Amino acid sequence: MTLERTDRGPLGRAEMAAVVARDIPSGSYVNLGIGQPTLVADHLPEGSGVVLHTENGMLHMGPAATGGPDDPIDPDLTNAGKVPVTELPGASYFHHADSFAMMRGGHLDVCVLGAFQVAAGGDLANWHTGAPDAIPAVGGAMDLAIGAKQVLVMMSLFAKDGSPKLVEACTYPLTGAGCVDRVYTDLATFRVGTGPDGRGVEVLETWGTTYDELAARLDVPLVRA
Amino acid sequence: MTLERTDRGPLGRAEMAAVVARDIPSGSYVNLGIGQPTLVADHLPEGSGVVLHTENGMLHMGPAATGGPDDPIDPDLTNAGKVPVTELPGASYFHHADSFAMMRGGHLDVCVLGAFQVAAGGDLANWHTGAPDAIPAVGGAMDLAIGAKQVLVMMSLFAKDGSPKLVEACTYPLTGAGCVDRVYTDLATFRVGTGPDGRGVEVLETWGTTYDELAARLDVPLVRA
Amino acid sequence: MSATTFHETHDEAVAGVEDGSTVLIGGFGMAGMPVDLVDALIRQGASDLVVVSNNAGNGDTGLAALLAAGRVRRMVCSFPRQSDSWVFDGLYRSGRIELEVVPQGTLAERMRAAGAGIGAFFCPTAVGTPLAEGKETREIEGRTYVLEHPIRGDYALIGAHVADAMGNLVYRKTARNFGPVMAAAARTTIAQVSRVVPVGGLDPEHVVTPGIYVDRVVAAPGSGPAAGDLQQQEQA
Amino acid sequence: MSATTFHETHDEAVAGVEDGSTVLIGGFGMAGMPVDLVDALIRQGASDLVVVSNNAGNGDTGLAALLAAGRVRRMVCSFPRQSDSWVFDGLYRSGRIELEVVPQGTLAERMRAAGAGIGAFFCPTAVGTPLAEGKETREIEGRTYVLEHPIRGDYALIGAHVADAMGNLVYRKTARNFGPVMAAAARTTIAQVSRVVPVGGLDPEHVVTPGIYVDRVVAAPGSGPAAGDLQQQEQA
Repeated sequence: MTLERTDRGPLGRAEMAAVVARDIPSGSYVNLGIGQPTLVADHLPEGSGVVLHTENGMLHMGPAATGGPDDPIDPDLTNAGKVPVTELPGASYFHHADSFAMMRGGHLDVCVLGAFQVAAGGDLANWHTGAPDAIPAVGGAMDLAIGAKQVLVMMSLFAKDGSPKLVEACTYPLTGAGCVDRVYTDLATFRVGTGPDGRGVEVLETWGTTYDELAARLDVPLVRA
Repeated sequence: MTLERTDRGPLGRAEMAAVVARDIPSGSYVNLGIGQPTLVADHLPEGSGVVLHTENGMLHMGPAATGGPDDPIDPDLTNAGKVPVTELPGASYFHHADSFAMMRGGHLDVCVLGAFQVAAGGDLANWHTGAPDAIPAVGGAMDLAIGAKQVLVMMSLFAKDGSPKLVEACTYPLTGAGCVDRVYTDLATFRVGTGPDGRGVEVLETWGTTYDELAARLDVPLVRA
Repeated sequence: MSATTFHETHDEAVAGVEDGSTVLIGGFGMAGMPVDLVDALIRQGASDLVVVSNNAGNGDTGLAALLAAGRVRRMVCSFPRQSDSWVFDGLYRSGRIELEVVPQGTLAERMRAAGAGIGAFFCPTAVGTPLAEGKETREIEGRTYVLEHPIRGDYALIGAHVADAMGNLVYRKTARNFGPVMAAAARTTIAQVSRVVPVGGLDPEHVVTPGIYVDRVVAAPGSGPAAGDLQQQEQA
Repeated sequence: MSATTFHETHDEAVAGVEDGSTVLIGGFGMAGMPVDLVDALIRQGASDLVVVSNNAGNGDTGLAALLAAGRVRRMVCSFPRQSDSWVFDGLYRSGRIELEVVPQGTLAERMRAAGAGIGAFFCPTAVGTPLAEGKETREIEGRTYVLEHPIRGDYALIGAHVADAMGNLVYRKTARNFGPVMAAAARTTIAQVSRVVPVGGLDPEHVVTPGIYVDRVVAAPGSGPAAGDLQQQEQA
């Protein structure tokens, strides 16, 4: 049953990260994409046993390095965003072909990615705006999109110009087709790619709005969970 | 020019191994097949810098372990024939996919294999007699045959029934097509796959016989080197 | 979720293997062969198995005993015929087991492809030989290749040297062989190890099989999680 | 023959790179980037290069300086656009450099295929996206894959941590990244390292790139073959 939380406003960024963290099963192997998804790490409970993967060849990555005496900046130890990070006990290092074999081979339980658009059928667009003067840069986004067992997207539900980012069909170039499982936004959490045709969208919970209000603002085939 | 050594008889096994060893450039990375080719290791000169690869995941394999106090038998350290061996300083271990990537990827300079038959064009047959009741077993022979930069074969020139093993076309099932470079036998050393059609055989040197005697006994298009 | 579990007995570690499963069994000859796990699999009773392993058993123990017990429908390997492979030889000659012979490197690469999410690959090995018969070939930049498909395991049984409490593994010398490849190619990977050390007991630079690939670990009888001279353990 | 050679200077190590070569350059951002070798390559003067690297240069040094010097005809990478990639951005926008964008894992796997003798492989990444346009696709067991071909290098320039006198390499932490893959994918691999230790100075179990893949080694200025506390060197 769709949970409508109208006793509060939409989620802030940190709150969205906390909701995503809540839904990651303990003991999961997880990759957090560059940008907003990185915040999810701060909300994983102590003892969750979640192991973070970074595409540049490491399992059990720790928090960002602060540069303090116990926590020096090491230029040889960074995350996918090239930010200096730390190593947790039980970590391992491996080269790039092995790291992406791990991703492509379906061994990661969860990845969390940002998005420009997600389609009702689970298509993801997060690498290219399609603008003719934009320099294309994909990194590891396509590998993660098709590789992780569960692909979670974290984004604002509407763009700055008010247009919805959860759409019937992506207008931006795709990162992956039919790959997204859930979409976490400031206004609601959705399961995409549901129903007999795989193009339905379930509203799991709302924040500061109602199912009916969302249905009025979105042009996708919503159903209540 | 073909060297005809008629002042002596055919080569013995150890002598054949010594001739092969003579032709392996110093500093080469080399894989020696199971059986007779293993003997080549005993004839590599001190300081040759030749590094032996074993398909089961090691570079710089040392001689067979003797079981002495300084040289214990270690069941976790064997060669491709499952014989306990030793490790030389500067060795490295790797898993099977990496070991065969090294072979298939053309990184080994030389491999030495035994053979049932070699064809004038360089086809190799060394894994299966084609007998209907034989249990087929190929191991790493096909990978070596197509992978090493130079494939050397070491065999007697005639089978026990007197039939030549260097032939116009193999009658036994192939291990690899057009892959052999040189054939070292008790009676002569040959370069195969030469000439404009790639089906010529050069006689490089003979042992206890002459070029003309060989030409009379073999049904392949011989030429003098 | 995916966290590695640690087991007291080999029997517990192989619980649940279903009839008809594809089981990848590590080892090259006896080096790296998970003998105790195979013995436990015999006791567990699963049958109609497809077994993928480099060889087809030695002597009368381990994989040979599994074959002798009639549990294996089909053997996929590179080199079944050995001086002491009489169990397999007898089954094969009497038509009681199927055999797929795969070149050793192609066997390793097909499992590597399964673990790495590769759908198929063009391989130069075996072109023009009976082992490529019936397979699609293609010429690429002047060389002929044969199309090979992944080999996935329902289970992998492997032998390793030391595990830490995250399931990270290191191996010893040429006993490493198929272990890392099979661990990534199977849905459920079960490792028997000499010793389990606490988290932090293996240097992250030296881990060969990360714990993400390891589902169940069982230490040899009498060993178990223990601190101690880890450097020595890792290199012993 | 294939034995690794050791060089006093980075200039000596990059001697002979021909105009028009394909050069694989390691590193992920600055981690593992062989900056001194790239600087030497600029002095060496080879031009019309195809460069394969994850990024397209940062700031004004290293790869960015090579680009700024007009030596690169074509850039193959996964992520050219960074906050400090102004050199590449300028060249690209003014049409003075070609760009092939490859998903990061496909980039690594295409080089891995080159080193492993694989002719081509069916990859699930990028299916249905612009990066798969014009490429052959195939459905295998219900999933669609795109056919990808190897990327071979004439040269690889990589950064590693310690080499022994056989050319065996170990790396440090996430600076390992593309190094081992590129070393195997290039005809001539040139490694810059922090230190060279004698034969026997690296544990055979810990070698990441065997010397067979390493043609030339140069140590950072002031370092060179030396004994010492190898364990510490290896883990430093």
